[in-house]
Amino acid sequence: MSWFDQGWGLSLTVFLPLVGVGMLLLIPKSQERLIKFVALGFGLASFAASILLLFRFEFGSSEAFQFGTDLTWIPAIGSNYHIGIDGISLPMMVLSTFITVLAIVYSWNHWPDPHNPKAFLALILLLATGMAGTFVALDLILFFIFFELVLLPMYFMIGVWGDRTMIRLPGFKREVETRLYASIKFFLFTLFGSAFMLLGFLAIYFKSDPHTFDIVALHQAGSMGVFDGTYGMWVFAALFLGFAVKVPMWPLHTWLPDAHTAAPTVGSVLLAAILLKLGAYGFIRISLPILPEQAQTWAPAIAILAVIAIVYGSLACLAQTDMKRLIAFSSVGHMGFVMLAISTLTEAGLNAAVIGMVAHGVITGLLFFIAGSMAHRYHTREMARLGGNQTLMPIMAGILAFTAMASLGLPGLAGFWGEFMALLGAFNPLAGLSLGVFRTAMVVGAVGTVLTAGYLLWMLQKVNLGEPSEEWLGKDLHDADRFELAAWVPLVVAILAIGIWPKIVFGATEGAVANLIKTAFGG
Amino acid sequence: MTTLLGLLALAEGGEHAVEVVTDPGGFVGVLADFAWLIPVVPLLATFAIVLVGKRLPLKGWELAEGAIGFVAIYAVALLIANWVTPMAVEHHIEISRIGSLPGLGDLVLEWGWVVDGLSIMMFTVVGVVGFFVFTYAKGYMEGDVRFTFFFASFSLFAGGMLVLVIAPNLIQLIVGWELVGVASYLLIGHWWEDHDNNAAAIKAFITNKIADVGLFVGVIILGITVGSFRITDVLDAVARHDSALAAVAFWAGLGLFIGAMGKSAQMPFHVWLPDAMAGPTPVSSLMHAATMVTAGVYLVGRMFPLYQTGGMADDVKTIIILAGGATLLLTGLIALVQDDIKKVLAYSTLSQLGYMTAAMGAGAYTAGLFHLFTHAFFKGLLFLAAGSVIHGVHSNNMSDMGGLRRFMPSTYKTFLIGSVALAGIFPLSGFWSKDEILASLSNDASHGGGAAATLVLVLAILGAFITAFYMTRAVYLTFFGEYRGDGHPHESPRVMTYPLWGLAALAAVAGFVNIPGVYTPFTEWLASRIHVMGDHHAGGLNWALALIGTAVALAGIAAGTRLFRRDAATQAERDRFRIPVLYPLLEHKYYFDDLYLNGIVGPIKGPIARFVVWTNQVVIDGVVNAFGAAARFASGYVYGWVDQRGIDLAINVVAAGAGEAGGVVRKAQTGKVQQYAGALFAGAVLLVVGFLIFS
Amino acid sequence: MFDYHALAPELIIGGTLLVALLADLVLPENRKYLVGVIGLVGLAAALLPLLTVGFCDDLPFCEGGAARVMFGGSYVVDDFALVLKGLFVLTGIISVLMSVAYIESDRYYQGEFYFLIIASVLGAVIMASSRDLITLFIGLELVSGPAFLLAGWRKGDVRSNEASLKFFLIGVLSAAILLFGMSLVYGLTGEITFEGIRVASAGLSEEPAFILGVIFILVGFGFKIAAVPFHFWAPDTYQGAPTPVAAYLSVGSKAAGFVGLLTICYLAFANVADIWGPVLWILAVLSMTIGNLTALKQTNIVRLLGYSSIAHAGFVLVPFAMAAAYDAEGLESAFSASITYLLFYAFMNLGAFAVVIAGAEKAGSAEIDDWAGLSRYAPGLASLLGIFFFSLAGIPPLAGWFAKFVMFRSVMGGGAGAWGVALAVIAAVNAVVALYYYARVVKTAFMDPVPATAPLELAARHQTAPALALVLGITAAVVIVAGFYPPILSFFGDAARVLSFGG
Amino acid sequence: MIVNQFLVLGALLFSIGVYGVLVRRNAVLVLLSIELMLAAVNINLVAFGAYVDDAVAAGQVFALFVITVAAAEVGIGLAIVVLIFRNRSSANVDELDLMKW
Repeated sequence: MSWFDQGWGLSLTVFLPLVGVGMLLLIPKSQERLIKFVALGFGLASFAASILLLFRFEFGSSEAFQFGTDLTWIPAIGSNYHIGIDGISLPMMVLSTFITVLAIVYSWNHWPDPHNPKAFLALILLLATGMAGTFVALDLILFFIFFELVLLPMYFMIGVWGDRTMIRLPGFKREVETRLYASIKFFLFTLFGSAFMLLGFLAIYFKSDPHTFDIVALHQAGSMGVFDGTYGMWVFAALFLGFAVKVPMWPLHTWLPDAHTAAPTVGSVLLAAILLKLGAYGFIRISLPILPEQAQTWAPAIAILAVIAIVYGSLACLAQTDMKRLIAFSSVGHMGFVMLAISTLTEAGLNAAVIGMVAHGVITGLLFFIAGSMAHRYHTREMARLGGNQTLMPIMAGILAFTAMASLGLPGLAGFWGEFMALLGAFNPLAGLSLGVFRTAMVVGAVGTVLTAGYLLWMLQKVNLGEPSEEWLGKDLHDADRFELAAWVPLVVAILAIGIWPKIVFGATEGAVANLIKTAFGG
Repeated sequence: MTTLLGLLALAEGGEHAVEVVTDPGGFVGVLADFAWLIPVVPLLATFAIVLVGKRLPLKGWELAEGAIGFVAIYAVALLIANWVTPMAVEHHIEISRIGSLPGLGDLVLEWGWVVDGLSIMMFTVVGVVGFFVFTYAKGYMEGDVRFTFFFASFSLFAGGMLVLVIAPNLIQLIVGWELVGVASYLLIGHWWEDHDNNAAAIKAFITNKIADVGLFVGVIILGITVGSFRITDVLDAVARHDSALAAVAFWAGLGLFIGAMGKSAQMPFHVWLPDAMAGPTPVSSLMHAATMVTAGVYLVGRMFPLYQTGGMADDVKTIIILAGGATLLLTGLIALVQDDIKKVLAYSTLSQLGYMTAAMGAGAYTAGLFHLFTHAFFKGLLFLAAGSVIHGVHSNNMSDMGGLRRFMPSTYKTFLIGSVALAGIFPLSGFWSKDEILASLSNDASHGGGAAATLVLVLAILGAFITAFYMTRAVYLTFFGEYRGDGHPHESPRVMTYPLWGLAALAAVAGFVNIPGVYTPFTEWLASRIHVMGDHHAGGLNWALALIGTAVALAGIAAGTRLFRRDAATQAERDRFRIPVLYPLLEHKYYFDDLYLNGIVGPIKGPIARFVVWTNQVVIDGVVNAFGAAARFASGYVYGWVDQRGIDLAINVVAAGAGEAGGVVRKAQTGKVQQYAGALFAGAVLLVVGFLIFS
Repeated sequence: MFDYHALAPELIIGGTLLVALLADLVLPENRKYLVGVIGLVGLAAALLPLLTVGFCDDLPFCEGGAARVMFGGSYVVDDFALVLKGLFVLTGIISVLMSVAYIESDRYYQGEFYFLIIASVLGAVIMASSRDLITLFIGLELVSGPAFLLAGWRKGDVRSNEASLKFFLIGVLSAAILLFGMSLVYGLTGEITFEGIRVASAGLSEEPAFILGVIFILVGFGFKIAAVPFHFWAPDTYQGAPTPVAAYLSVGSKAAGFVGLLTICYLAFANVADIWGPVLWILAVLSMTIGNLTALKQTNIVRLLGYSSIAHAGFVLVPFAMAAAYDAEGLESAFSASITYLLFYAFMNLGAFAVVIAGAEKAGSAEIDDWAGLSRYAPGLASLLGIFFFSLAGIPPLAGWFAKFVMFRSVMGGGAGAWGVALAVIAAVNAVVALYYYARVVKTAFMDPVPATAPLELAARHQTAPALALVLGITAAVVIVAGFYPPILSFFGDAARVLSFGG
Repeated sequence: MIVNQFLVLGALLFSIGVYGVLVRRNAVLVLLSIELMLAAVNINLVAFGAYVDDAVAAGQVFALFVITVAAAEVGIGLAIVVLIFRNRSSANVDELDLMKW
């Protein structure tokens, strides 16, 4: 298996879906069954590869980049095909391949208009490559490519299969279809951010000596303070713009509610579960270790923005009438916790960030699945019209309640660790950071958990509980079908497992995080 | 001696640490080592019920009953063992390392279990009372829409509660703490077709969640400053007067206590408990009277060395004692005007929790927990009996009852026993525990407790009167006079009455395990902790206070009898003049709910949330869209004026450059090609001129 | 003196011209397309010597190395020249392929059409090697002259005539200005060859007449590359001219203009970079910004591509802009950045035009709104549209990103300093703006409903001509592969850099 | 020898040419104005050629090339003008605004 450990394993994980895209294009549109199986096959293959890596991973030295390879890619600009995973990227990569498979399974009999499974599955697989690739890339340019690779498919997914209801934007005369507005908004926002991110990468490249895009080498350079002073300040600002848009951090978040709401179910799931993580991962993998000094300067600002996001997102949720939009806004709050954790620059914080990302991935992914299926049944997402779902579809409602509990950070379920440890980290951030800011942030964040509980419980009350309104009594609303359960049960299990035995994630991250903090901040 | 979980932990690369102070050894040792089964069995039962419950002959009840029975037996076994030889054993299994603290080493997450007097006492309460309630519930919930789901949630609660009390570290304690919260949410909202119940459930959850902010902060402070979440490590730090901890101990202690106030429904967090009566009566009995609501008191007891005099956060004691005092009196008063029998008991519970809290505040570790112990039995009993009544008359309101002693004798007798015990009449359990609290309060008053202790002592005595009074009222309105309801009330089935008698027996005798100065095994149990509990416990029986307490209670009964024995029919109106000044205040429960709803929750859910969304849609997105609009406008402008027409301007420039007269320029502005040409040339000229000027 | 191996491409193309003329005389009307075939063969044949010279050192039979100097330094065949000749020939081939069906549709003067395109390519090929003013000028005129006529090819169509005349007048005017500039430069340096000028111009950067000369030369090329404010002819001409011709103009003749600019700036005016650097900074900013903003408003796809090509000219100019500030490394990377950008741009823009030709036939018009729902009845074509347009927008993993990237890279590094960063930021913002109008076309094709007026049955019947399909295939393949593995193109950009300064 | 007068003459001719290009409405005249500009260029070249008088007489050679190319361009130009005149029976450049927007 040495070939597998020397880059092939990772490359397969990343590029098998891309091969799948190629295969799909060759299959005529009419062969839907074949198309589905091929897509699922490649998704599973990629997932299997990542699981195999998981088992071969050397947890004892999780700070080292494993299974890596470093081949020349674009000599003209000194950029290499350098890949590898450490304890931080491993959980994220597995998560991405995992969610991809579930997305394909779920799609099996849920096709948003206009049908066209061929194109839809091709886009999912393309996304899969981009997502997994971002987590394994160890070269800034390679990272950039994968980071951007997710844009096009998601743009088409939202724009073509998205929500067709008309909205009027404040200050505009004409009404526009949600999907059109949301897709281009998502696209422009992200591209705007990443354009500056690219400039930041170049600035890093030219400041490093010898010039390099190699992340590992740059970690060393960063720990030796190569990028200090105002120069680094601007670089950090540029990277911040790129990552913060993706996370998204307040106030750059407004693309998110629109995109999540407009996207087809699977699109929302992938957006929430993986795409948002790319930004936060960028902070952990690039900003912090390469620009530690600036990270310390910026940390309080990030913490403040993060808690604003927590409270702001939760309050916004309280006013939502659209179930899907509520879940979308909840992501703002939850990613706020992740960013708060990151901004503490402590081991506890970064561990919290990673487990928080994984937890948010499985939990919010599941929430979007269910919201999608319910909209599929009821043909509305207005919570005012729903209600009594518990009576109409007990299983689905049960899973929804369970997931909501997980989402509000119930101990014993996945959501708790990220939230609690974010607060824990905020209580004593990296030495030298303003205690006042962070402890205030901790208290505000803790209050945020109350609001979170509030809107989730109110959502449950509106959607699940009470007597079903008579408009549904006649309809045949079948409960979760077998494809839905096939997609959801694994997530439920994951939520429970991570909640009861968080070492599933910590076991991978602790070493890597400790090393990162030590080299970057000497703490 | 490694256990299964231990093996798993080792397999996971964690460590399995055992901390034994007094090793019971032998079979008892084995019991202690496998005590982790106590919470795990009910939790497994929960999953089993959810998965297969519906298919079982008794629809899952047997699993729940089996689990709680197991717990009861295990607990009693431990109790006896501990009676023989006091033990204190802790097991810790490392989950994972989550970070390191400079100077303090690694910060780890652990699961674990502590088997000492305190936890054993709690196992016993949960197990034994739980066993009776589960049995009773089979009859009470017979034919309910969600019979199976009910027992799933119920054993989830049992499991959560036991996770809480068995927790050797604060994180695990939080886990149990939140689990019982969820179970409570599920069970209060058990009949969720009616949105009032859901509202009550949410109210309970949110109120607790708010208090939990305090708990979280407190736990985090302790964990970070001590460098470990183990309760024993924290208490060690207290014992060795760790300076770092001393600096923050007050806030940590306060935080923990705020959490406790939430769970134990101390003012001003008490609002959720009366509403929680929306749940089925067995739930009210086990969770909202016997066990869950006492978790706060338990927490203070578990962390007692932190609060005790000479401990680091003993300033918090004043707050604790005052909170307890306020709660025990004010909520007791509200009980006077309730018509719903469960509400009466609910407010009585609040008031009794006030006693416990006050005792803790008085530094009376044993007294507080002793009252917790006895209260569990008689209040559990009272609720079950009330449930039996409700089951019989299909109404919660005492105005629909009356004269039931003829129809349901055992219910009547057991309810009477419970009431007398609660009123604190010799020799029933309530007498002993309440008397001890009074004694400890006076003791504290004379040992530096100061004015607060004295005040609360007075309140407590007053409370004794009120307690007796409203219980008498309840008894008369329910069981005496003429039956005012409709239909034919009937005694409940055996499956319900037997538990009543069982609890009645315990309620009667439970007090004898702690007769001050005579026979006090209970004190020894609670003393068998890894850390010595300083506890200025009144030495002998305080005759004076005992007499006063009894006298006051009797006075209450007398007053109740005099007011309520004859005309129970129209009591609602008469309450008005019987409690002249207070009545409106009591009727509106001191306006707490209105304050919270209209003052806090309303605004946040309404205007504030809407404002936030407005900022999102209009302000922030406004900026975003404005950029788009600006780009479009700019493009229109550039295309229309610069690219297409504005070239005229260029021509003028050329003309100026070539020294031409304006007239010619007019003509020059006609043909487009020539405009292009002009622009070309103008560009050239501008560049040259500009360059010559600027370089 | 004469190096036939090095001159082989020019000779072959010249020969092809003559053959084409003769063939046009003898061939019957319905066989005229054979002239196109002859042209293709000739151009393809011209590629061979380019390769053999380029890889001379690795070939047994070839001596003399890759860089060869002729006519006293007036005519140099170095790797830079070879790469660009290759680019021009390929562009010629692709343009011819695009034209086949298009020209056949209105069937007259096919022969001359191919003749003129090949002639124009020959001019560009000569420019790539010319290292003195006269040769450069001749090459330039040889590129432009035929183009003027090609633009007016659809004789019946008044728009086409108009396009042609505008193109012609502005072209000639700019040529005159260029010449005036050249005359001044010649006069003040007394030199014709770039080398001589470079040496002689050492101290002249303060001399007003010389500055005037340099700037006039820049203006002359500015017209050729359609940089703002010398761009006005471009949209009109692209819209009016036959679309394949527009494609050729926007790639071939634009690239030719850049070749002139590159050689004359980096070789002849290397010592007076402080004159042309700032000027080109301004031109770059104006071209990017105005080009993009104007494109937002367009309703006709060809016209939109016209403005987009103006914006791209701005992007290509970006690396020039900081030349004055560059160290040697900076200069080299800037030089290669421009060439690399041209290489990538050539393929994606030709592809885009090919899509427009095919799409206009399918949808029956080149108005954006008429393309609504194209993906419903022509999914393949719509996908290609997406590929090329997003590549032009520079979205990974399509080739365009790399062009943009090297452009950013050149201004961020090499000690460019604040002005460089400012330019980079402006370029970045422009890249985002550009995305909007590219995405708008794609959105129309993919996300808008098919209009009732759409000629569906016609579209169903209509088959994209094989030659055109071939073009689409090649360009799409290059765009996708080069997106994941840029070296297949950037290799040449690099090679050109290294040796042009050696030679 | 003195080159300045020639240069001034060239500049004047050039300016006149520009003026013509900008204001004359008939395409033929515009064409001729451009020819004037080219003539100015030639004057410059020849004058400079004489002035620097290098071995290859580059100035004069250049001038010859310019003359030839100019002739060719006039050929192309007139062809286009004729074409337009056929289609619209007018050779006024200011009527060419079909593609204004």
